[in-house]
Amino acid sequence: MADAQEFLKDFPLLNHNINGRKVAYLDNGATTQKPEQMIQAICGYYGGCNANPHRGAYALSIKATDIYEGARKRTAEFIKAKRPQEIIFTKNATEALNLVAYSYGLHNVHAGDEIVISISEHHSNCVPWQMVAKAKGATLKYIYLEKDGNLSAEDIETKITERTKIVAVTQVSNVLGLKNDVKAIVKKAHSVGAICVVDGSQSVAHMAVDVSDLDCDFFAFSGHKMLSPMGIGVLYGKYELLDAMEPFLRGGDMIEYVEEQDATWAEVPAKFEAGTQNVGGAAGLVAAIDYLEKIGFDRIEAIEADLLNYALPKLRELPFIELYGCDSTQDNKTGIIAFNVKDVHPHDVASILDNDGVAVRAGHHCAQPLHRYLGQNATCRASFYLYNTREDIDRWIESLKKVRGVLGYGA
Amino acid sequence: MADAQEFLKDFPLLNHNINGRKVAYLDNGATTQKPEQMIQAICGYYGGCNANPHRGAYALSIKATDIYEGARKRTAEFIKAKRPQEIIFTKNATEALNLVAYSYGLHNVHAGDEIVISISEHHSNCVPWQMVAKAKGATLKYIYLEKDGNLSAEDIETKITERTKIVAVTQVSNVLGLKNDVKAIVKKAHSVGAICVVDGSQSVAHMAVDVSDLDCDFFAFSGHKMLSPMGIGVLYGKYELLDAMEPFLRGGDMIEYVEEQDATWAEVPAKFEAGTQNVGGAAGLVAAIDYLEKIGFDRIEAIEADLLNYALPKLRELPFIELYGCDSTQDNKTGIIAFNVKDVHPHDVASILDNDGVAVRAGHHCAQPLHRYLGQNATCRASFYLYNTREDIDRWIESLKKVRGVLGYGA
Amino acid sequence: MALDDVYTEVLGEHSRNPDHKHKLSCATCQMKGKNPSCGDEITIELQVEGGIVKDAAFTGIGCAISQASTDIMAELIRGKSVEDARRLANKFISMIKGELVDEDELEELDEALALKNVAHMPARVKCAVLAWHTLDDALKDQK
Amino acid sequence: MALDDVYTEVLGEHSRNPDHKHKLSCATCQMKGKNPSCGDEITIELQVEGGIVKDAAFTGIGCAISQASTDIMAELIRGKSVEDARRLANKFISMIKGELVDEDELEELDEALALKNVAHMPARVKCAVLAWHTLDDALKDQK
Ligand SMILES: Cc1ncc(COP(=O)(O)O)c(C=O)c1O
Ligand SMILES: Cc1ncc(COP(=O)(O)O)c(C=O)c1O
Repeated sequence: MADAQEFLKDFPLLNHNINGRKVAYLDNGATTQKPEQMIQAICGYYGGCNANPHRGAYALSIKATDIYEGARKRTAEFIKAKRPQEIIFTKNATEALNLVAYSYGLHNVHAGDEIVISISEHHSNCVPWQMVAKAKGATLKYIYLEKDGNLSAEDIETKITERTKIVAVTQVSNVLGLKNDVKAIVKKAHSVGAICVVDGSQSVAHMAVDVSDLDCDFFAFSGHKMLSPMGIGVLYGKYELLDAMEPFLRGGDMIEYVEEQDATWAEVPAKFEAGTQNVGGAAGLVAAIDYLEKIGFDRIEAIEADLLNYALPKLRELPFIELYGCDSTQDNKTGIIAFNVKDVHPHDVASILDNDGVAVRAGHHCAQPLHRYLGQNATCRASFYLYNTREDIDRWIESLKKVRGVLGYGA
Repeated sequence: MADAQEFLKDFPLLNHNINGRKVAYLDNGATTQKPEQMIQAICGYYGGCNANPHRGAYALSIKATDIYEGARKRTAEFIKAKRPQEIIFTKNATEALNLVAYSYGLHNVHAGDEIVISISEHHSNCVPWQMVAKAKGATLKYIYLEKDGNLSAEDIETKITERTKIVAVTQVSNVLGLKNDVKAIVKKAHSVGAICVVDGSQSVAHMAVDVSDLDCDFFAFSGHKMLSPMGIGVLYGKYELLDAMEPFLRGGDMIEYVEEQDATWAEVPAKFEAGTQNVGGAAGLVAAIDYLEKIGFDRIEAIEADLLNYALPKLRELPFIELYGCDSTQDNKTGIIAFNVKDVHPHDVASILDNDGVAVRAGHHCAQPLHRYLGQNATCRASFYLYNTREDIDRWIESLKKVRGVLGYGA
Repeated sequence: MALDDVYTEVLGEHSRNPDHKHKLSCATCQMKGKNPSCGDEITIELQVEGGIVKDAAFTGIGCAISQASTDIMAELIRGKSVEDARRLANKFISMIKGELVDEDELEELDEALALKNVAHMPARVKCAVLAWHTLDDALKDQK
Repeated sequence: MALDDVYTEVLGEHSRNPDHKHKLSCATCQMKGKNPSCGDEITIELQVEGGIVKDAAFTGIGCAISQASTDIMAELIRGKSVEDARRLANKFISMIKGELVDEDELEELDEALALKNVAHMPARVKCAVLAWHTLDDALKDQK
C-alpha cells in the first residue's frame, strides 16, 4: 500500500532519526503520533486565539469560546451524537469513565445490584467499577472469553440479568485487538433495564463510530490515541442521563448560583466541566478529526487490515512466537497483535527490538485481569496505525528473529 | 518601565492585530498569554519526543518519561517542595482542589466537624467544600472581610477552632487582588490540628512561592495562569498526607495489582495520576517555569507594582469609578483591580472597552459569595501581567472615560 | 461595527429611563428569567385577559442591553394578542441570532429593531434575548 | 550501545540456567520483591547463621536481566557476612544507577559486573536492581 507513505510525511516525529534511524513506531495502542496539521492547530490557538472561554465579553474570549464549542459540535458529529451537549470534555478516557462511575454509578447502583464488565477491560474500565461495587455493596461480574479471545456469548446471555444496573465493555480490546459487538451488548443491557458504558479508546481512531446507532448510554475515549494532544478526552452521554446526574468535579463554570452553603448547577454539558478547560487541546482534537475524516475510515481500515494480513502469516511462520487473540474466525481482528517469544520475557524482547528502532510495548498493558486469565504474566504488543508501512513490519519481524539468539537460545 | 517591552516580543498573540489593533490584554486573572518559547516546547515535544510515558521499554517512551518526571522535579523546585513525589499533575487547579476534597475531605471530615474557608474564595475552592460538608454532616464556616477587603483577623482567630478539620484559603483573591498572610493562617490551622489547603492560582505566577516555608498541607494551581498550556494543573501535598490518602481517579497507571475484585495502589504520586497524563502540557509548564525564573519574581513584582501604581491614581481621579479592594493600607495589593462604572452594568463596560481593543472581564469572576458580600451583582476586573505596559493602562483609562457617554449619561 | 450601532439613543433612553420597570398590581401571570453567568435577573409581569396582553411590566437587574430590550418588549406587546406577542418574541430572537434579516419582515418589531446589531456581538446575544425568551415561556400556558 | 554489552554470555547463562533458583529448605529468612509494572516477582530465601549468609536461593518470575541479576547475586553473597552482603548490594545499585564507575571499586562485584551496562538502559534499571534491593531489605533485620 502506498497510502501510508503519503501520510508519513505529515508526522514530524516519524521522520526524525532517533539513535541514528527512523523509528518503526508500533505502539499506537498506547498513544499515536501527531500530524503537523494538529501541532500547528495548537500553535495557532496559543499564538492567535488564546483566552479563557465563556468568561469574557471581549473578542478574544469569544473566539476561544467559539473554538471550544465548535470542537464540541465537531466531536458530536464525528461520533454521531444527536446533540453537541452530549459531549463532555475530560482530560482523558480514564477521567471520562470515572465521571460515569462517580456521578452515575454511585447514585444508581445499590446493595444487591450487579455490574457486568468483561475480563479484557483496561484497568480504567475496571477499577472504577470495583470502587462502585464496593461502595454500594453491589456485585461485579465478569464476562469471560471464548477460546479465540472473543467475549463468551453465553456469558453475555447469562451474566446480564434483571439485577444488572451497569454493563461496561470496550469496543476493541487493547491487548487482543478484537472488536466486540457492542451494539448487541447494549441491546441486551437495555433489555434488562441496565445502561451500557462503551470504552471507545481503541476504536474511535480506527473505525467509524456511530453512538446513536450503537444506542450506548455512555461512550469514552482519549484524544491522544487519535492524533490529538494529550490532556483532552471525551465522554459522550445521552442527554437525559447527563441531565439527571449529579456533578463530579465542582468549581468554576459548572455552577448556576453559589450561595454560602448551597449551589445550583449549570446545564449539561457545563455542569460536568469544572474549571478552565483545555481549549488548546480541543483545537488540536478538531484538527485531528479533520485529518482523519479527510482520509476516511474505509481507507484507514484498509491500511490496518493490509498491515495485519501482511504481518500475521510472517509471525505464524516463526515457531518461537506465541500469538494471543489471533485465531478468531470472525472478521473482527484489528491492528493490535499481542505475542510472546518462547522462553524470553517480554521486557527483554522490547529492549532488543528497541535496539533495532522498533517500538513495541511489553507488560500487562493495563489489563492484569486479562493476563491472569490468559495465564500470561506479561505480553508484547505491536499496534498499527495509518502511517505504518510494510517496511515497519519487516523491521519488526527481522528483529524478532534475533531475540532468542541474543539470549543464547537456539532458534 | 522598559521591561515589559522586552518581554512583549515573545508573545505572538500580543503582537497580532485583532480587529485592526493590538489587544490591551488585561484579563490575566482568567488566563495568561503564552510566550513563543512555551509554544515551541509543546511543538518540540509532539514533533520529537511524543510517547506514552511509564509504559514502554523503548527509547521514545523513556524520553517521554524523562520529560514528564523532569517536569515534576522542576515544579517541585519551583514551589520549593521537599520531594518531587509531592507534586501531582492534574488538569487544572479545580481538579487539584477536588482531589483534596474527595480523597482527603470525604475521609477525614466527620459529622460535627468544621471546614473554614474565606468569603473571597473562587468557586473552585468553595463548592467542593460545600460538597464535603453536606456529605459528612459538617459545618462550612466563612471568614469575612475587614472594610478594606482583607480577611478579618478576628474571624481567623475565632472561627478556626478545635472542631476545624480543614481550612482552605486563597493566597491572592482573584477579585480584590489582596494577598493573604497564608503562613499565619496555616499556623493557626495547625495549632488546632486542622490541615490547611492553599489555593495558589492567583499567586504562583506573580510572586515567589515556598510551600515548605508556608508549611501548608496542600497547594493548588493551574498552568494556564502562568504562561503554560491549558490542561495542566498542579497539586502539591505533603508526602505523608498523600501517602495515607485514598486514590481519586482510578484506572491505568495508578495501580499496583489488579485482581478481578480488588486492586492495590501504586505509590505517590502515581496513585493520583490515573490514565495517560498530559506530557505535552508538562513540557510546556517547564518552559514557562524557565521563562519566569529567568526574569525572576523580583522583576515581575516590580513590573506589576509599577502598573498598579500608575493605574490607581488615574482611576481615583475618575469620579464615576468605584473601586473594590483598593483601600488596603497594607502592602499586599497585587495587579488585580475590580471596579464598576457608576450606573453602567459591567457587561456594557466590557463591551465598550472591547470595542477599543481593551480586554477586561465582567461578571462574578467565579466568586458569587464575595460579590453578594460586597453587595455587587457583578464587577469589572482588570488584571496585569509582566507583558503589560503603561500604554495598556492608558488605553484602558481612555476607553473608560467614554463609557458613560456611550450610554447617554453625563460624565 | 461601530459601538453606536448597538448603543443607540433608543437603547440608552430605555435603559436609563425604562417606562415599564415597576410592579404590576393586576398581573395575571409572572415569570422569572435569568442569565446566571452575567447575573442578569428579571421578572416579567403580565396582565392577560381574553387572550389579550392588556399590560406588561418588569423588575430586576441587568445590563443596558437586557434592560432596554425588556422595556421595549413590554411597550411592544401591550394590547397584542397572546399569539401575536409570542410570534413577535420569536421574530425578535431570530433577528438577534442573525437568522432573520429581511427588513420588511422585521418592520413590525418597531423600536426593538434598534437592537438588531446585537447580532454582531456574540457575547451579548443572551442579554438581548433574555426578556423575549421569558415572555415566550410566560405565555406558553396562556391562551 | 551494542546489545551484547548488556545481553552478555554471562547474563544469558544465568538467566537460562540459574544455579540458585530453587527453594531453600533451611532458610532463616525470606523476602518478596516485585516490580508491578513489569510483572517481575521474586522471593529470596536466605540461610543466615552467626552473621554469615550460609546459603541463598530464589524463586519467581521475571525478565532475563532480573533473573540473571538475582542468580548472580545469590552466588556472590554466599559465605559473605551480612554486612558485606549489604555493602555489595548497595555497591551494585550504585553501579546500575551510574553513580559508581571506578573499576577498582567495582571489582569485588565479580560476575555482577557483567550487568554494568544496564546503567545505559533506563527502562531496565529496575529489573537489574530488584534482587539487590530485596536483599538489602531482607538483611536489615538480621545481624
Ligand atoms: C483563585 C482561583 N482559584 C481557582 C481557580 C480555578 O482555576 P482553573 O479554572 O484553572 O481550574 C481560579 C481561576 O479561575 C482562581 O482565580
Ligand atoms: C481500552 C482502553 N481503555 C481506556 C484507556 C485509558 O485511556 P487513557 O490512558 O488515555 O485515559 C486505554 C488506553 O490506555 C485503553 O486502551
